Amino acid sequence: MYDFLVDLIGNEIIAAFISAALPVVFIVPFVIFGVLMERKVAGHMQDRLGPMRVGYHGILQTVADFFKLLQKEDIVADGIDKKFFNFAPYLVFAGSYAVYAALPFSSKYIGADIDLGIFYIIAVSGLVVAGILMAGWTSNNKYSLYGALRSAAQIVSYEIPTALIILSMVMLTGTLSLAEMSEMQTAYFWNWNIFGGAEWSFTKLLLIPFMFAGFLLFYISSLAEVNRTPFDMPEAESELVGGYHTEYSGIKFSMFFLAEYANMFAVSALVSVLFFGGYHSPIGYVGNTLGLEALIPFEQVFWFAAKGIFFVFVQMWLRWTLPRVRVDQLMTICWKYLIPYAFLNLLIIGIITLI
Amino acid sequence: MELYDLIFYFFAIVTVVSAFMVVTSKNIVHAGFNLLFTFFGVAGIYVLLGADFIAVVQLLVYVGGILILLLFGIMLTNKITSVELRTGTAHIIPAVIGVGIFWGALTAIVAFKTDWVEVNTASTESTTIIGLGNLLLTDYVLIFELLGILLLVALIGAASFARREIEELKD
Amino acid sequence: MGLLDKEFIDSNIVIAKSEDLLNWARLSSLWQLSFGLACCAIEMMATSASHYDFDRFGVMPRPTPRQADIIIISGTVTLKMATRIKRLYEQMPDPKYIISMGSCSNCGGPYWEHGYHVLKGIDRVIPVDVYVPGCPPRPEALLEGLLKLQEKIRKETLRTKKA
Amino acid sequence: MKQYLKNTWEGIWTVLIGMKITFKHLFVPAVTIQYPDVKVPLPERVRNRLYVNMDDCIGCDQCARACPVSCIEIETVKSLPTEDLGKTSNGKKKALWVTKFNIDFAKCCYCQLCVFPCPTECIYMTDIYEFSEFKREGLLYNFSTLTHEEVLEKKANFEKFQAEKEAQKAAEAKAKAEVAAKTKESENKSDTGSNKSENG
Repeated sequence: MYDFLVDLIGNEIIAAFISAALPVVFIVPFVIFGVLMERKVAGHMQDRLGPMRVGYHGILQTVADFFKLLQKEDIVADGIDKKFFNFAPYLVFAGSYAVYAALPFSSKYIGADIDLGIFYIIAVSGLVVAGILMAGWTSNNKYSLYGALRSAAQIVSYEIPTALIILSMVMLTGTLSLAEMSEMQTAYFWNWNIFGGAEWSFTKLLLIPFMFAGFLLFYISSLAEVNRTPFDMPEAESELVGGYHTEYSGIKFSMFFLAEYANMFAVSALVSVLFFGGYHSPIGYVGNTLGLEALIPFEQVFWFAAKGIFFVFVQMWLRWTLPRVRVDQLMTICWKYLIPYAFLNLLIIGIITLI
Repeated sequence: MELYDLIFYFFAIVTVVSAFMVVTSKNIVHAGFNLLFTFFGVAGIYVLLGADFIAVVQLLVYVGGILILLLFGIMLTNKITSVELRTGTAHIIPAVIGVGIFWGALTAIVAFKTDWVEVNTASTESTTIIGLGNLLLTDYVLIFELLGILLLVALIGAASFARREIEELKD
Repeated sequence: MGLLDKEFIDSNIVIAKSEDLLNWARLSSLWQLSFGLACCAIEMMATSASHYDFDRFGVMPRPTPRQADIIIISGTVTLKMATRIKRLYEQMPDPKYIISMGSCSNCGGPYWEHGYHVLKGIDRVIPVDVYVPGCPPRPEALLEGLLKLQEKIRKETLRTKKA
Repeated sequence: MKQYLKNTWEGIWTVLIGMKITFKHLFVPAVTIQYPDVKVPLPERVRNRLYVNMDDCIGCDQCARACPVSCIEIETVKSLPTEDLGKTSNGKKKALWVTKFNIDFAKCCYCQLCVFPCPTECIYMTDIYEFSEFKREGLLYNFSTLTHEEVLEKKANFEKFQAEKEAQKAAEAKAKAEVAAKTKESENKSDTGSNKSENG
């Protein structure tokens, strides 16, 4: 994309800025859609309707929310560490935005085709932790601090099973680049990693149960990494008011909101790249049958977004199913269950890939 | 000015300014947060040097691990009651002298003693992990394994320190 | 003035003037401070629940006053609680609105004469926008109060906006 | 170890059961009553805003006395004997001008206690519940049918009547006193003290 823009514009700097700004074009509409979807899903799962009166069936609800948040007073309380308090939401957003640089939206568009793609994503999400800690500490509010510390502890702990599962996937595919990983799962859905990858052999059948286990482990720990229910300890409103964003109002709060939803899509996209074929269509392309090569990248973007949004939907589904876990349960799940299973999974997949 | 230079100067300024802030800041938490930007800037410079793996590890280990641990340490320390955490700088003059001598020696060696090798700015390899992996598992495998054992020992030691004795609980 | 003067008067176009847009945004996304006091709070919860569904109007409970737009004073305000309510109200960012729900918070309700411990109307502490009568009001009555408040916000202009 | 595996299995399985239930509910039609468009029919005996049918009110003040929060305020003025106020629907004769009949719905607690003692059944609960106000004064309802001028007139009339009555009384008393004085004088003359106690 960047090279294309350089050819088009002729100026490296402008082209770089434009290609860096491109994910915003995706994130903002996604967040507007995602928040509405969350409220609609929540509503219908509780036998109610969700937003109905702002636009047709409430489709403009999030737009209204956004404009309202813009108008709200920006409160910076007195005892607050102003410099970092103002900076923290942008750091959190920057962390989740940076992830989008490595996500392959289609075979033609990927922000930066880094060879270390997936490794880079894990590394960059560390910025989010730092931003959350910053927000919690500088708010000078005990609830914020509790939320931030919980969030940091949780994310740091759950990074381990995530990394282990990613490691086993890296062993299987032999690459760290997300684009390559997606390319390996091309064509039809039985070539997806969750069905044992593209090669037809005995190992493919052997791999399937462990791939499913890996998917479950990865999905659970990624839920915890983006602080979603049942792992939403950091925001636990019944005990911690609002967690690390208790003191934020108006546009700064909306940055946190944006970052949260951007993160949700990012991990869902990661799940789809690792296990569900990334941007590849499960049933073949319309562009191929019609003979229109140019259509394929757009179809790929559609499939990528659709898979991502499906997993975001599953996150919401889980949110309205499960109650919040306690802190000790959270740590038990991570250290006593997810990590041993992830290790075992890693070992078995390693052995299977060797034979 | 090329894009490359622009990015380099950006990261260089971020690194130097935030490192200076780390040293001079009287507020420990501020120093910790400024350290984040130093790490980030250094990682950026690694990327520009073509050492992508090192850069990512820098982010992963230092920002995601060590810095968080550091901040945890600060925030969970007992005597903290407010955001304003003060720390005194005790011996400024000896510190400046010591750092000055060290820095002078370092720059002198870098400037006069090092054999600089001229290479093209653009690195030919797209990634360094293949080479790194090969080296780690062939030439440096013994050191790699020893380091692993050392870390394991440290981990077990830490766990045994942190463990509460059951007898203590009974009292 | 003149060119667009009467252009948008009868139309249902949402975006007529920027002020209308801002008012529309404010009135259709009133985030509520999740805060209940007494028996009226039960009705307030019923309003949020499936049968009446506050969320249809874009009302979403927020745990922290920093992100809330309306505070529904639902129930008996004791003198002790009044100071807390004042504090919560002051922590909310502008523009903020108040619905006083039920007789107790309207004027002290059953305690207006002899209640030594009850605040005689929340409007002695904070400025109320809409009074919803009832003891406690039906969920529909609260919804109607909210609609009234929305009408009030719709008529606000930058010049006359209070607070 | 067995327990561990069992825990894992139960963890996954119970989550799946929960997810099944919530997924089913996605397709259950919503129970929501879309309030401003759809309204639930209220039960027959709902207790909402009070209404006073002033045609029937005899101003007996019983509702105000029954009210536990004293939110009803009634003031009455007696009518003149010459005035005919008509009868209530159940045949009671009205004798008082109700100059003030205020109900403060901000204070009212909708207990219906005022309804029972009413002898003419003129105060009763309606099914109107949507009457929120921007100002609290708006919740003070005045049911009296008389205008302010009329009220003043009635009061003046009554005072005038009262004054006339007083004057008449005074005149009578005076006349009586005169008569008594006269008789006293005559009795004093005739030295009979028996009438003294009667006049005193």
